[in-house]
Amino acid sequence: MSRLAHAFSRRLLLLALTMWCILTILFALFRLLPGDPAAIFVDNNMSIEMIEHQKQLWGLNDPWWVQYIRYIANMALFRFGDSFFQNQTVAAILLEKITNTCAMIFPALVISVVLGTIIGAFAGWRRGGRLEQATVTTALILHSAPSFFVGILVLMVFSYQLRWLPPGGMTSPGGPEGFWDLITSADYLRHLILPCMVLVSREITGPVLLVRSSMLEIKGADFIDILRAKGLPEWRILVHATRNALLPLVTYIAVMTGLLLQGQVLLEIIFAWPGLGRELVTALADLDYQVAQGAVYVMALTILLLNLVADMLYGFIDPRSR
Amino acid sequence: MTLADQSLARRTMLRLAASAFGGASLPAFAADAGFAVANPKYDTLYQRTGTWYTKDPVWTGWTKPRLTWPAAGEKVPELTVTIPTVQISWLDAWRKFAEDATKLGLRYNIQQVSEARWLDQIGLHTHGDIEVHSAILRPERIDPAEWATSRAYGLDRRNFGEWVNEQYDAQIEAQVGESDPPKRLKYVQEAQRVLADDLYIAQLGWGPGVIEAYNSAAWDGVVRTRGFGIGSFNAMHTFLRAKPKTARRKMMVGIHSLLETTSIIAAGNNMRAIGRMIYDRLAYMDENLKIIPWACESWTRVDDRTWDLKLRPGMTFHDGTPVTIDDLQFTFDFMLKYERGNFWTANMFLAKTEIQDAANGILRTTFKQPYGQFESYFLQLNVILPKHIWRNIMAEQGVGEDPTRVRIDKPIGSGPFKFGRYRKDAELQLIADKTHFSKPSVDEVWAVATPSIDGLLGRLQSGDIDLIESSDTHLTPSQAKQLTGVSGLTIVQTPDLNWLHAVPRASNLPWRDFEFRRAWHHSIDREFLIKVVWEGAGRMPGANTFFVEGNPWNNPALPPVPPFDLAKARAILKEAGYTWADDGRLVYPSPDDAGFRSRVRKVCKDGYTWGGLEMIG
Amino acid sequence: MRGFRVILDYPSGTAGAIVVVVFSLLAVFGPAIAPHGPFEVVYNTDHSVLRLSPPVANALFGTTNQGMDVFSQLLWGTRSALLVGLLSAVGSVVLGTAVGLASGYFGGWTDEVLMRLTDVAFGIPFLPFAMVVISLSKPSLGLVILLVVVFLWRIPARVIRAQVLSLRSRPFIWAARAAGASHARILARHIAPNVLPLSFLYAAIGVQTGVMLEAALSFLGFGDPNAMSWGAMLNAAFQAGAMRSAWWWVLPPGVALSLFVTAIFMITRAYEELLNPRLRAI
Amino acid sequence: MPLLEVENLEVRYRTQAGEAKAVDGVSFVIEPGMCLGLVGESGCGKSTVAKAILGILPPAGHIAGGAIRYAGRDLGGMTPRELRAMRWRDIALVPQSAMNALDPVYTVESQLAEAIAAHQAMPAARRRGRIAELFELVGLEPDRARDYPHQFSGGMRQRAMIAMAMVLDPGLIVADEPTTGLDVLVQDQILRRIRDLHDRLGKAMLLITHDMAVVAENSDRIVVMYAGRVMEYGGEAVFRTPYHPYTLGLCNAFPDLAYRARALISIPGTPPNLVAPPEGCRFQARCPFATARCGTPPPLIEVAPGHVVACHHVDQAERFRERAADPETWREPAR
Repeated sequence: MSRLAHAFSRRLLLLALTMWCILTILFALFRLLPGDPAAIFVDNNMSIEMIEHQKQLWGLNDPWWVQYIRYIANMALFRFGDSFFQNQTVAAILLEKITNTCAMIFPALVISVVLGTIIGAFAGWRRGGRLEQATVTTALILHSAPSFFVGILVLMVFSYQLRWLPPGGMTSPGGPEGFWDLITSADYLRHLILPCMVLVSREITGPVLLVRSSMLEIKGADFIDILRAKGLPEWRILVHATRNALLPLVTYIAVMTGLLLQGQVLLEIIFAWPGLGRELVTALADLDYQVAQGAVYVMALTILLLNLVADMLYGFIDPRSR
Repeated sequence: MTLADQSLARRTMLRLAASAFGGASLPAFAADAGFAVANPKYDTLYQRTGTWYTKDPVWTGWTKPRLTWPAAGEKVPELTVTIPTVQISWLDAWRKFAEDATKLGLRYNIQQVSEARWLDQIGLHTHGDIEVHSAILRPERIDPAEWATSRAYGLDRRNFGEWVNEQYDAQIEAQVGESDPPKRLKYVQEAQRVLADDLYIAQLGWGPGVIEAYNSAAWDGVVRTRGFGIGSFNAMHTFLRAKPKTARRKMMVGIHSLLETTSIIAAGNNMRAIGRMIYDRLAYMDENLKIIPWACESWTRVDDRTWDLKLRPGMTFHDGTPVTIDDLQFTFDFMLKYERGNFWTANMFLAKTEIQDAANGILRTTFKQPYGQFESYFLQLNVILPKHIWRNIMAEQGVGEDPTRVRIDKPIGSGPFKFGRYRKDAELQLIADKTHFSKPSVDEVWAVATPSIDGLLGRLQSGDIDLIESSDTHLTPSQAKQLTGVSGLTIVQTPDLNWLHAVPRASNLPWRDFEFRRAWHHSIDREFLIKVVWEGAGRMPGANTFFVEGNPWNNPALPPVPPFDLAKARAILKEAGYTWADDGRLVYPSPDDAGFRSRVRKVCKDGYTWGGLEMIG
Repeated sequence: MRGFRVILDYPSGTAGAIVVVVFSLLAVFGPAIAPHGPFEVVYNTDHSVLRLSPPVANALFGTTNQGMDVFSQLLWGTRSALLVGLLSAVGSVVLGTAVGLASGYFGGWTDEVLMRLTDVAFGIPFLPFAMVVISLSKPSLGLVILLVVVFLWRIPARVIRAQVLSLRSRPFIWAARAAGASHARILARHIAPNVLPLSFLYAAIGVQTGVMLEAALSFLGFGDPNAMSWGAMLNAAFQAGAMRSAWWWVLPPGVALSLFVTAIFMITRAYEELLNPRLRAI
Repeated sequence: MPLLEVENLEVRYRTQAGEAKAVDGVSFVIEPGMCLGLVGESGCGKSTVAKAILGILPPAGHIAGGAIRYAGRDLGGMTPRELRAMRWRDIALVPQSAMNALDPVYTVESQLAEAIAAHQAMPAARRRGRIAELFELVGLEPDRARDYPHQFSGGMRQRAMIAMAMVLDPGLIVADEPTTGLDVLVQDQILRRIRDLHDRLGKAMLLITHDMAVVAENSDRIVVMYAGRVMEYGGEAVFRTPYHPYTLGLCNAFPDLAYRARALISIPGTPPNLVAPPEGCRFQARCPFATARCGTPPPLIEVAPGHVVACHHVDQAERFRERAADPETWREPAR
């Protein structure tokens, strides 16, 4: 266990280092804000005194390295400041958006992993069948189809042509209030189906292909023969094989969540989902830089943390790595 | 005297805030001498402490060569046009203009930047040669100062081409201090004549048309407000007067821009329009843009800087508290105290208020100077804030001196709509206050955020929404055509007051040469913009003016826009001494061409006086 | 070349190769055979604009709301898509291979620094990061390529480092070093040839990712406004609100994108099996 | 009644080149308490025989003919359910390379327990007791049972496998190259354990190996296989007085055993292609004594009671034995 703790602390340190580098990049990027900060002097309605006051308040008269240290400290403590546009702290805005994003990602993730594992396991187990061939081909095509195009297609078909499902948003106007009421409502589920379907159609291919190929690998393993020779029923053997095949999937889920989080931007635009990705796009258009910066920071942090969790989780799942 | 665009002020604050948390720092620039202004009055724009053009290396780097006399055989430089990425139609039009201009030997460099960067560049006058802009109508923008001053007045920073025509400026200065509307109209019309005559801005097209679709199966009696259409929260007549045909008395409105905050002080334009449905404006406009009394029953002009406002009796706030003259005075005091130019600019000329007659609800407002925009601007923008809620709100929330930081989760006003449910970036419910004097006929209005035009059309088609909020989203004819087959939807077009124009950098070469400007005006295929890009939903501009036909401030007797005629343009250039290089590029007249030198020095057409930047050397 | 033959052994690899070759030809000759320019308006004989028209004789794939020929746009778009894909692939693989080689071969501090750099790169979410950079500067194809390179190099870097590490311990490297060969020589003669197949694999993956990312960015409106690309076409259709009716405008770029990406994916899978015979049984 | 009867067993594999006859007409019998050694070079089909008996042929392989009877019941005629019930309870396996024979993500104990649970209802406590007992039997510390396979050394894993094979007290244990990949000392220990099972517990056993020495030490009967066929079959006479040239060659490979051989001599050449095997004797291409007659299928000749040889030249065996001791004989293939 102490080796695990050591590995964990090393990973944590690396994470901090990585995050620091990313923050520094962000700091540098946002220093290159469009235009010339000196332009603040031009607003005829803002007195010089007020600008000076404001600068003093925000510490803009300090040398750059003082600002840099303060910036890093602020970010590390999740103090993103206030959004001017939204009259709210950036942290509160981000929290709300992340919740909404998770409300789309999480079901998609669970479905992709569970269904993907099952499909992949069967495809790998019953190798060579027409079913397996079909599964793999479908997975390859789905994997390659750009999600925004698929999103547009399903909207065209299910929403505009067949009118089965709503074209976007998280709820119908006047839908349930409160987060829990919302995500347990049928209305929300109806709105979730299309975006979730698109996400799943793409994300499921990862687990399917991954589990399938590790399944193929494991199927040839000696211990499977032994299990069979032991007279275990086929499903027990499948459980053994799947459990082994799942090992690489654990790491992949972290990668997948990271990808989902980013790819989300496109789907949130198409499906009018008020999530983190759409917030970022709006923030950039509105020059709401604190929000934009917070959003990128949070996404990067999430990805890094997920990777850390995956690594640690792997340690628990695979006894060999302990 | 200057009028500030509060969006600029907002961006200033944003940048400051971003600097604090994003770490931008302020580089120091060495002042660049060598620039001179013809009339010292205009020096302030370039040299005054606190302004920065001449201290900005980007601006000076751009301007200096353009104020230097061209050498013999020097080609007219590439003309830079900067367009925000979101404005796809502008780009479509400019591609054609650029193609035509090559036949004159002109090269365009069309740059597309993010809207953020575009706003910044035009604010800093570092956008290059041509600034392109379209009108977005708001009630206060019916006031002529909104465009005539901001886009062409020599001391306004939003005069992006730095055109300084003293005769024009005299008219502008006169109109803003003229509180008698008919007299003011004269000044404004004369200003338009000068602008059109001196060939500064080029109106590219009047439009695009205000085409909208609404659910006529469910609603009757939508109101078409001129220039605004039926679905604008800025012109809320439809939401007050439409009659439900079905049992559903809720009107669902798809809105493109997101609902970002419920604070009327901090809100952007869309939410502010909604805010003014919740809080009452003092005056409003009817569907023909005539100013009508609203929360103020009447107003009396005492002298050219004093008015008496009479509050409409019997109004109550949504929490049941009666609206009193104290509330009105409190609102003005609040604005006066916290006015930082980063929210409402309407109050910057207000000097003081005093209660004249508490029993009859009469308040006297006094301005610092003669004030021409009282009805069309001041009364349109101001609302009544409930004193009992707002009195100590700043201190209670500990937001210091910054009213934009006040959080108002459930706004209470006295307007026709009560604030109902709100889910950020998703939906907002407005519940009609049946006791309001405007007697709204709908029960509820829901604003449903839908960020893409495709989503809006889809929801319209599926019946999820009844119409689209039209402050910045109109349909194109082809979109309207897609919807024509849909049962229950009716397409309506409202006469529009919109325009799209281009502002050349008049203070710089080659634009300083009136003849060059004249030729350039002939090179623009406005018909392409209207027929192809706008799909026919637009008008050929009658003249180079901001006040299109149909606008109450229009001057019907203006010189027409120069027609698209490349041969003529070529002839003008040839006549003016321009030649063409072997590669077809246009070459400046020779340095000793006296006519050219005199035109460039004078900038303005004969008969007007140039007050702006002078050539170097 | 041996690689290619193996790819052709797989039916899916052959199909992929054919599709890629066709697209490459279109990228090279497409603009020459395109009946119109990417932004050229198609007029009817009565000089009215042929607007939002389904496929007809003088506009094979129909027209956009501005009366532009979808077929021609598709051909021009193929060129930008493949250009971005190719350049970003080359850039990222060169960078990634260099980092991987240096890191794996020299080890020690070089390795530590380069790998931490790679970790940082892995922590950067591409789309958000790219959107920020583009909105802070000016959208252009060059910038998109640069961003894709910055995003992509990390994967080949890690994989190639691992490969080099395993190569480094092989006897022939020891032998070469004992014989007094210089680092440069060992890298060039002994290690690089063993790593190149991997680089090629990641180049192919790079083309695929580059094309996909460019399309995504363009679709979000962060693409080069002066270059016609598949993503830009989809963006234009989306912005025009034509998604629900103008299938002829939406399908060609979407299908082209999917087809191209799938084709490369098939090739890379066939190629992967070549590199990793263990997979061949699969 | 014999415990296991293998009669004319034919196993074929589908390969890209065609069907390979991996096992072609192999027959042998194991009586209760007997240890049968199945010996041959790698790839001769001996592991395939084991897999066929256990019913764990890979998907590409199938039994094309012949019969396997356990206690008189034909395995081929059993339903999958009966087959499953029979496995491990009747025939257990000690596999080649225990390295990969244990599922890495389960504890050793749970894998043993699973085998019990699949066949008989037994309370968990008793199961644990049984496992501890077996661990002691094979010389492992019982409290290591809760470890994961990777925490065991190679030898320990193989012992665990032996314990696992014993867990249901099966009638027959198939030990398929049980010492592959282990170092010599450990090999010895493992073999001793296996011999113990046979000697002390009287377990019938099928011991598969390429090592003549191992067979010599442990087996009652010996089957020598080459290229899917039985070359020689008999008691210890098979290595004491071998008749078949291939057996001679095999014995040569193990000097302490080899018939008068002084040096380690290996058989040159490689086994034939099983997709299109040569007519006649399969060993002819590598046989230093092959003649034209070898091109016809060799007869099975009973040279002594219970000692069968598949060779045309049984009569010359004496000469072969002498010549086989000379390394020169094996220098070049006969043809």
